[in-house]
Amino acid sequence: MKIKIFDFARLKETWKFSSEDLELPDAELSLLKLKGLLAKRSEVWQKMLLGSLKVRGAINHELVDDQALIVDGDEVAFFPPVTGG
Amino acid sequence: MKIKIFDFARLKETWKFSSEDLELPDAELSLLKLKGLLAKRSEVWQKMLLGSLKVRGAINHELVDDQALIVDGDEVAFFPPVTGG
Amino acid sequence: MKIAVQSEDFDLNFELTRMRESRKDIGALVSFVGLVRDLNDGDTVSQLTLEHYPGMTEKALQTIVLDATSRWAVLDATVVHRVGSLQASEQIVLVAVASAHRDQAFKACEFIMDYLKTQAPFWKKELTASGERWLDDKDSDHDAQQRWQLP
Amino acid sequence: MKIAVQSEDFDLNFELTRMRESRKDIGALVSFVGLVRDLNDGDTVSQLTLEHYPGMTEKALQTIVLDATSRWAVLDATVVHRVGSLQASEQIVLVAVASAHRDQAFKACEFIMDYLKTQAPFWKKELTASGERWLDDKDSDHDAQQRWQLP
Repeated sequence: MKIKIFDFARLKETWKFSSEDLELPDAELSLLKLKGLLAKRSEVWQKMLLGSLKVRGAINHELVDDQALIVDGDEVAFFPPVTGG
Repeated sequence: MKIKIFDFARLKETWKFSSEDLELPDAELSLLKLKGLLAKRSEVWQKMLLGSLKVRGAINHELVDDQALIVDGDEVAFFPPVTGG
Repeated sequence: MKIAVQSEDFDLNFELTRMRESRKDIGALVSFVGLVRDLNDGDTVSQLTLEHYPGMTEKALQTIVLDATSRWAVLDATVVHRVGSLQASEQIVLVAVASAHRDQAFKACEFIMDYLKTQAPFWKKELTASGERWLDDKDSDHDAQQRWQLP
Repeated sequence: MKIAVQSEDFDLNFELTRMRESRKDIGALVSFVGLVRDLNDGDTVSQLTLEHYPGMTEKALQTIVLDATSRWAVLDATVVHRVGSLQASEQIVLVAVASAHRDQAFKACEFIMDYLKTQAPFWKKELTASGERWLDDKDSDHDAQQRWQLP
């Protein structure tokens, strides 16, 4: 499946990209599993995704939890807890 | 003692005056007793002061209850429950 | 702190700008504007007349605002209440509260409105197709005020 | 209902006038304006930068406003949130709610702010004398949101 990843705020600054196209062998994947895959890229990725930041995830513009399933064509986003207002 | 009486809203329209100077033999008087005195003036006064309207009283611009004491020089006001805002 | 009872209309932007002027510690501005509704108790209202008790009104409003200031971290507050004859959709009252934090500003603003409704000497008379009528006080307003009472 | 995410400043009077236009059933207008404070966590803030997630932000705000509308008698609501770089005392966010009655307008307005704080994808970065820092979310904001949850 092909998905698109977005990231914001601290993650974007640390990873130095704001969006990425990703092709994966799986037909579907939980958000938690995707985090695990990306965390393997480097220590920087691991620290941001699985560290103390409490990264939140969204699929197609909806906040979701770690069990949410990602399928082909989805837009996945990772970001720190929100601080607007 | 000499006091000044003000009235507002429904009371003012019914009694057809908005302020009155009053001279009383007493040195002090509770608000309830003053209501009783004024109620003797006529049926109209009695109905407004002791009827179902729940008249509120103020002495020198402070909301008070029936037990509050009126002394010489006081400004006493009678009015219906307030409905501003 | 500004308390005003006036027949002229007020300007919300003007009041808020004045409150913000020359200070940078305000994080939250909550404001309430009360308007004349064209419908009340099922009848069309063509005019609302507001009477008040000059002298006592300002004092009552000041007491209410000072109470709010003693209970929440209020940086500044403004209350403007109109009197006289108003038409449907005209502005009646403005309560604006400035604070560093939003919860304080929301609470203080709602508190001032709830107390104003039951403690400040204003009276409303409506003009409808069937004539003039003085408004009665509402149980819901007394309930709203009661819930702020400290144990 | 109006939802806007923009870098330009907003005008409260303009937004409220638009909401009041051509209707006379509004009795209460409650508005919240959030401002940049010059002091946060003990440090002087010279600039605040707001980032957001375009597309998701508007959707999240819309969901929050519709939730409020389903819980209270909201006649109209406006949310404007700025993004980009802001200086101390500049306006960040506006939430305005129109209702027939004040308690409904107060509740809906505070609800929208509390949910916006924890659910809408905005992030703040402060510039202080010691450099830039991303702000962390606050427990008090999560608590504020939690209290609205229905049993």
